[in-house]
Amino acid sequence: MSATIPLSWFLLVGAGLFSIGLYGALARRNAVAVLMGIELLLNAVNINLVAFNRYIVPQQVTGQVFAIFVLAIAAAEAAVGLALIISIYRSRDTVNLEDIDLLKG
Amino acid sequence: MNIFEFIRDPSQIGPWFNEVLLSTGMQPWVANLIGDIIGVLLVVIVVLSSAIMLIWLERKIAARLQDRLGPNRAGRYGLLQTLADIVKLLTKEDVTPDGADRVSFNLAPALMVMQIIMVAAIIPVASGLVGANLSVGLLYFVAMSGIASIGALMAGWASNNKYALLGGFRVVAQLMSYEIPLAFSLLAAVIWTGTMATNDLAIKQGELLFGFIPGWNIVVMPFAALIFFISILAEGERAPFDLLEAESEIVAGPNIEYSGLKFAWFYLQFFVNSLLLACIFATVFLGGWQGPFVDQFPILGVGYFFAKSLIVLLALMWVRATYPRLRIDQMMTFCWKVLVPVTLVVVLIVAIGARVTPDRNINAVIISVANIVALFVTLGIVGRSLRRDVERRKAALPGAYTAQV
Amino acid sequence: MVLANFQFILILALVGLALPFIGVGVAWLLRPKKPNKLKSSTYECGVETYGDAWAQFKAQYYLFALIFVIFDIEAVFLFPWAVAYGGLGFYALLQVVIFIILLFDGLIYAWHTGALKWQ
Amino acid sequence: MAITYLHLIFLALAGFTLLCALGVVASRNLFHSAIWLIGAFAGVAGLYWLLEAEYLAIAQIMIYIGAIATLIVFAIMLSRGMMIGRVKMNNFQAGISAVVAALLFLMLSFVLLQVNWPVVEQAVSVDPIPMIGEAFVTTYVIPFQVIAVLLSVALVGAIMIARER
Repeated sequence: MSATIPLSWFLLVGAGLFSIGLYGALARRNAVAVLMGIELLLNAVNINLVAFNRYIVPQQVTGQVFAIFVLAIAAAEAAVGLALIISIYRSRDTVNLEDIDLLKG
Repeated sequence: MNIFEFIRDPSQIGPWFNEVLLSTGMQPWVANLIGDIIGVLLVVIVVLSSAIMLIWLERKIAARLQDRLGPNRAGRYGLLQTLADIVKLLTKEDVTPDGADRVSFNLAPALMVMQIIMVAAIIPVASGLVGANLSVGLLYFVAMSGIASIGALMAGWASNNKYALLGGFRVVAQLMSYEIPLAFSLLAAVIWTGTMATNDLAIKQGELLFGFIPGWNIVVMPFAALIFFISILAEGERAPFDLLEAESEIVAGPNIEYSGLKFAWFYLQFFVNSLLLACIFATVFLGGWQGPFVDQFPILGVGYFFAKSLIVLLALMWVRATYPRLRIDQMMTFCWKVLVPVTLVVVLIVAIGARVTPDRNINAVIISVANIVALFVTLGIVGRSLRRDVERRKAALPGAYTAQV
Repeated sequence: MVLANFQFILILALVGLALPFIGVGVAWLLRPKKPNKLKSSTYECGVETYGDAWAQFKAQYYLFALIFVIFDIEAVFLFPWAVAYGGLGFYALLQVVIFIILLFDGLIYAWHTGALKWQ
Repeated sequence: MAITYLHLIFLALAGFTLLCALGVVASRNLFHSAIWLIGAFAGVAGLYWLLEAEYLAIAQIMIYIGAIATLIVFAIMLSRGMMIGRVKMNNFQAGISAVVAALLFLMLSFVLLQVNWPVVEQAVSVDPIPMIGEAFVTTYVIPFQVIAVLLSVALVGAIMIARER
């Protein structure tokens, strides 16, 4: 039924979400906001995976399985990334990426 | 079709209604949409009206268990007490504190109510009588409890109040922690029955073991059922896990700044959530609407289902009215150091036990016995470590613990 | 079937989200509206509130959330396996036992380092 | 191409998702960003469901809204002063990033509207959940175990980093 919606519409949403996420990841000063941008990027990729799965190999679940792997990696990335942010905040009292420019802590 | 057929099997009303709409020359999607809207309104009405009865019942039973009278002024036996409360809450002034974050302050109660209404959709009341028999049913239920924790966190943050924020943190830590044993005890049931859809779970439990024992999951895996029961005590924020409203420590949880109807929504969520958790317990472990003659007269399923759910709910109320509150460190320790490892062991027991012999009946006996053994081993280990803990404290503080421990 | 369920759940979510606002709207028509400074000040035990509540909290809560996230993902992987388990062989069981043991390691590490201890 | 009500649902969901995503990157208050992010995740879950990937929609709600969003909100609250407003939220390269993102979007949409995708007119498989479960322990068993290792390493590493010593 959902095949009546053209595939390119879903891909356009994915592209839009990716661009917004990219802007968020590049333009924000706050480390947590950058992380949110990266989560949007991963979501955009997942939309594409699931859409291709639905429209090109509807009898298989390859795209969905990959999307679940991406989901798990996104969660691991968020967990470690936020732990780093908390740790940096504790030692340097800031989470602005412009202020965190020393290679040694 | 005649009216008796509908009384015998109410799940036929939906398809019949759809046919009637289609016969008027309507587009199929319009007919589906109308059917869905009516279904949604039914779910909402059932949830709200059951809440009215439930709040009265809970207050009355808790009062009687604690040798009090409970509500007895409004109407006979205080039956109209909840209606009186609703009128009061509707006409109460709604205060938004200074410095509150208005958007999240108003969004938080809506998320709480959304959670209970969405969970209500997957409860199968009788054979086929379910809002949506999702193929991901049980995982959907687990996912929805995440919405409630977001709501609690939002309420705590938006209130700009230290008690509310601390309460929000605590309740989220509690809900999160106990979601793990909750999900994994459900996983044990899914391994055995091979489906996540709630109605199919009830159908699967209709098979008889050795031809006479009802194949309910509580018979096959009593320990998993016990773990699930403990987890729903915590998920429903009930004593002994009601740290949310530890008055002496944090006043009342994330909802202290709320008043009027917005407070009422939190209150509603608390009561209806326990009912829904009891319904899920009845569906997953007590066979749902299964009972004698349910094949001939599916309408009987409604009675069986509510009887089972009410028994679970009474057990929840009983525990709530009896036990004192745990400390937060005891609660978290119990979850992560006892419940989570034990639940993983139970999952492994069920997974391995389901493969021991080709005969499902014998496997059920093996899993059941292994469950009971695991329960006693756990009790033994926990008891020993608690005794050792007491010994250590005794040694550290001579003079205390003179009374028998 | 999937889309029929989707429509139901979507309508339910919208109604569930709208219902509290409708209720609050009805109450708005009925209730008194007399705010004043004292009434809308932050609730505390009688004394004036000092500072705002958006203070720093301890990292303990974060650690528990962390362990929760890992186990949540584990559940997402194990549920479809549990549904398929009836038609799978011994090999599937072995793989999942390894999977669970690998993640159990993480819990043992957390236990060992005292991250599970509430201070 | 006839416009059916499914198209309208799609447009509403897509609009909601993109609006929430814009809210995430445009909001000045970090906590509001997090709320917008939850909305965007919910919208994406809706899109999955529209693509008849029911399981993935629920996994999205469970992991992204139930776990990751909560983690982000916790982290925001743990670092005091991060959300107290009126500070500059964007860095010096905000302008050029906006241009780059817009160009990327234009280029992507130009490309993907040009390509003739080999779309198959077929219904989805009746019961995809057992297929997903089977794929984990047969075809994709190595990624499956690698994910387990990754998750436990992430857990150990994150605990090591975040603990107060």
